[in-house]
Amino acid sequence: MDAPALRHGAMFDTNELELNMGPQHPSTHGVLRVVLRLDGEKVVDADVVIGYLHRGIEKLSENRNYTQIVLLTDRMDYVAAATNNVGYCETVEKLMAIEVPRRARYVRTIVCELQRIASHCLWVGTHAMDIGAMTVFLYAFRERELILDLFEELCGARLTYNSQRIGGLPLDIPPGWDRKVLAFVEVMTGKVEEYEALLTENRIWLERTKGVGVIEGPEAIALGLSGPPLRGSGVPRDIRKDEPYAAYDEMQFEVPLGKAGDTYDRYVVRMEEFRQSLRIIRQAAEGIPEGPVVGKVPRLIKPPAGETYHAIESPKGELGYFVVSDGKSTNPYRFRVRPPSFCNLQALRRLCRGHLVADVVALIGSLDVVLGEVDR
Amino acid sequence: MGEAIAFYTLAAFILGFAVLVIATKDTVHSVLFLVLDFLFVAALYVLLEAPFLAVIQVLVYAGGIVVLYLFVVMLVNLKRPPEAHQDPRRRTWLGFGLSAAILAELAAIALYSSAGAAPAGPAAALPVAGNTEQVGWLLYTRYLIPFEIASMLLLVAMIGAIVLAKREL
Amino acid sequence: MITSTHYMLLSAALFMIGVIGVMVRRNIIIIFMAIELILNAVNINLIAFSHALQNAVGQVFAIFVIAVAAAEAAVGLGIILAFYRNKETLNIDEMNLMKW
Amino acid sequence: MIDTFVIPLVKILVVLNATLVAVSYMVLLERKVIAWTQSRLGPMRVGPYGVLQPIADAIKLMIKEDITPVRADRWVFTLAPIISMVPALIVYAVIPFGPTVTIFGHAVPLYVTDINVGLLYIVSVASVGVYGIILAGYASNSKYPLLASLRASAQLISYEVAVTLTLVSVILMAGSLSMVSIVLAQEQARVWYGFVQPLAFGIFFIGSLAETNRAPFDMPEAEQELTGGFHTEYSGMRFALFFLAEYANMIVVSSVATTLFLGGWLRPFPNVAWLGVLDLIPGWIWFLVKSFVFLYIFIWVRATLPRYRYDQLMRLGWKVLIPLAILNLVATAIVKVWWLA
Repeated sequence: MDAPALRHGAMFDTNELELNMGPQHPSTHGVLRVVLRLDGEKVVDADVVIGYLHRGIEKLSENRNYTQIVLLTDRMDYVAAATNNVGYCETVEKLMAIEVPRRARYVRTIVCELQRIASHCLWVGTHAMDIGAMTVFLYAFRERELILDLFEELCGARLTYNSQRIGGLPLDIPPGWDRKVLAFVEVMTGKVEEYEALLTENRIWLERTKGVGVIEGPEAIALGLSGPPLRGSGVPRDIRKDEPYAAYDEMQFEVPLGKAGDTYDRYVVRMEEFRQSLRIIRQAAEGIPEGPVVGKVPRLIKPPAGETYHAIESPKGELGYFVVSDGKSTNPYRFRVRPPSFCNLQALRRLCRGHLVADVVALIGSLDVVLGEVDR
Repeated sequence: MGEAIAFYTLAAFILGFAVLVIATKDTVHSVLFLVLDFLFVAALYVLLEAPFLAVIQVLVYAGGIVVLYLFVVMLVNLKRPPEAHQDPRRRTWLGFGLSAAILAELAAIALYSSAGAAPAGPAAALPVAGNTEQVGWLLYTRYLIPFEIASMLLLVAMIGAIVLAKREL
Repeated sequence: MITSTHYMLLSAALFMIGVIGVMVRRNIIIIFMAIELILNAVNINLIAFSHALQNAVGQVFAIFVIAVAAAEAAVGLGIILAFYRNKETLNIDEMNLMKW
Repeated sequence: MIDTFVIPLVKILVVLNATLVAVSYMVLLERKVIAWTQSRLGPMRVGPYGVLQPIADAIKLMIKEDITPVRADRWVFTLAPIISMVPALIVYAVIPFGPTVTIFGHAVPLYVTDINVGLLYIVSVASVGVYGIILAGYASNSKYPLLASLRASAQLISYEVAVTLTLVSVILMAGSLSMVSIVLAQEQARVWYGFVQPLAFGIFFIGSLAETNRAPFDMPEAEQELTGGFHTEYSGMRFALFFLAEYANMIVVSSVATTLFLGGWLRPFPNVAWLGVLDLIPGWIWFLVKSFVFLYIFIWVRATLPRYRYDQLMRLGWKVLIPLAILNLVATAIVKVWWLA
């Protein structure tokens, strides 16, 4: 009996098991389906199947006028809906060369960062829950609730805000809102410590996340990662710094970076982003200038013929909008979104290989995908 | 009287389940009947005033060995029934015949030998009383070397099982 | 009155059932289980005599039998698994490579 | 007649019913404690502060449709929850809730029975409980339960080794396998074994978390990984049996821990004479209080810690706990032979 035959197939066949994770599964965060091929508990291959939440937002947009599209963007990353609004409105403003008043830009900054905290709250809750720490989930949701209250006051909605208009805000902020935001910043600063106390130095947490799903900087770039997964690998890329939008050029903040590029570093980066976001919110809320909230916008929004791409740093990464206008109609000729979740999800297959089933759950959590955005 | 009822009930269960073990088609069911059989044998040990052995029987046989069987049965997950093929030269009736002969022989020994033989004198008194204590005393004094050999055997079996079953070392 | 003869007869019957299992069945796992039945029959005998003679030595031997059974099960099942990986069968009639 | 038949029967009835009630209220307690940890209220609707919630749950589960998957192994599927429930209940036969007391002129020991091999009985009966899990996974004929049940049984078997080894150290200290004698030995030594055997106590605690499939070792029913674990395909009362068995097992291990390491029915600090006033409180109350504290820690741990991964759990069991338990056992034996003899 020759040895090679022993190793390959004929002698000892490895009984591979095909396991369908999702679309109905408690920790695929929605309707993601991962077809795992398992050798025992080890993942040999992971096939990511998407599209269960496809609503055709890009195509629908071609039949809506520019203002109506704002509410479609709410439905993409529904845990940070206002960020989508801001990104879209800024794209159209760029196409039409509309100057947005400074007050509106400040409010947009606050809105974006509040959304980042809300999104990260949801992420830390579900990520910890996936790894089995159930209490963090409820703590994080408790604080997310405060943010939802702030938004309810700002625009009347709690999930899909429709909070921006092309050229500025639909309404000025309610009186005293900025003070409530500052009060929230005070509360939240302590709460972030609370989450970290439960997780950051927890031995089980360290064992579950350190060295899991390592991805080096160059490879992260090659895979097209953006946002915290990219920065977790140590690549200093943050659109808020590199190509400032809203009022970020006037804000003081740092971009946290990881080293190893494993699940733990992605976790640390996001936790630090909580603090940086709070810092930005405090600066913006304290320095809101007086003035109008809407710029000079024509009654009929009909951009000149041309195309533009504009990206912002959403909580999940680079959220880009590409809008083509033919200059004749009030609908975009082509509307295209570069959703960060979709691009980050590309890495899942590469990350899962060689890890265990339990790690797949942790990895999905550490990429922080929202299926509404992946499928659009 | 109570003892007789207990004995016949237990005997009926033991033999009944033993027959089911070897007669059932589904291997998992067979393993389950084996567990039940072992549990009733443990009850028989209690009847025989050997509670320590009864507990060991449950712990080692039911809790250990049969779990192993169950694991293997679940792991192999056969694509075709294990008894689909039969060797044409197999003589099943001969098996039954031989078994019957063995039963006859054993029964004869049981009936004839015990009828005449008087029970041997009581064993040499041990310095301890109680079932567990006595078994322990014997194991660690008179039968210490067999005991150590048995533990070596278990070690060898453990290593052997790992070497056999592991895919790559 | 239940004497040791009763226990011996029970043990003999159990032993026979085990032997039938070994001889008649072709599924090797069932054959292994039949062997366990045989070992149990032996144990019943040992303990019955231990009871009749009021001597714990019989129980000590039963413990050794159990130890041997555990070792046998571990190695035997290891062999079965290795064999199954090679041949995809548990039928003892198909395990005839070494048969002359 | 009364002493041989009536009293034992009454005791069995009392223990069984008390256990079943305790188990269902254990569920409520867990929900409440976890809710308070997470700044929630927990069940509040059924009865004042939700105290009738277990009854509502029981009614709901009983009138639910009892589904058997088409391709399941019918008999085994039905048998599995029963197999996991029964061992959890019959263990209570040897747990001493208190010393012998006199009720209406009859000396009544506050335990169902005291057998010579009590501790081994508990271990062996508990080892049968693993069949419930394996068979549930097998009989469901579905991938997630199968994976979970393989995980569960491997976990149970490996942690059983560590736990049993710590029990052996206690047996060495007490010189007996009987649960009552172990408590009496602690009374005589005037110290709880938990203080003499802290390492064994720690290993026992971790091992019992793993053996009852509790967080952070709740791999077999890791909802986030394996949807529901081995009982994914179960519904209605059969699911409830698995659920109750888990809680019954928790109460069993906390009772065993109380008996072996926390002095059973003894008052705290049996070596301090002036605390003698505490003896006015009956022993069974002490027993219940200690078990309750142990159970509370179980829940607390669940609310706080993330979950281990399967391979890490196995590594912890085989490479840390078992060697430590063996070391502890050897050290105990050496101390016992050289110093105390």
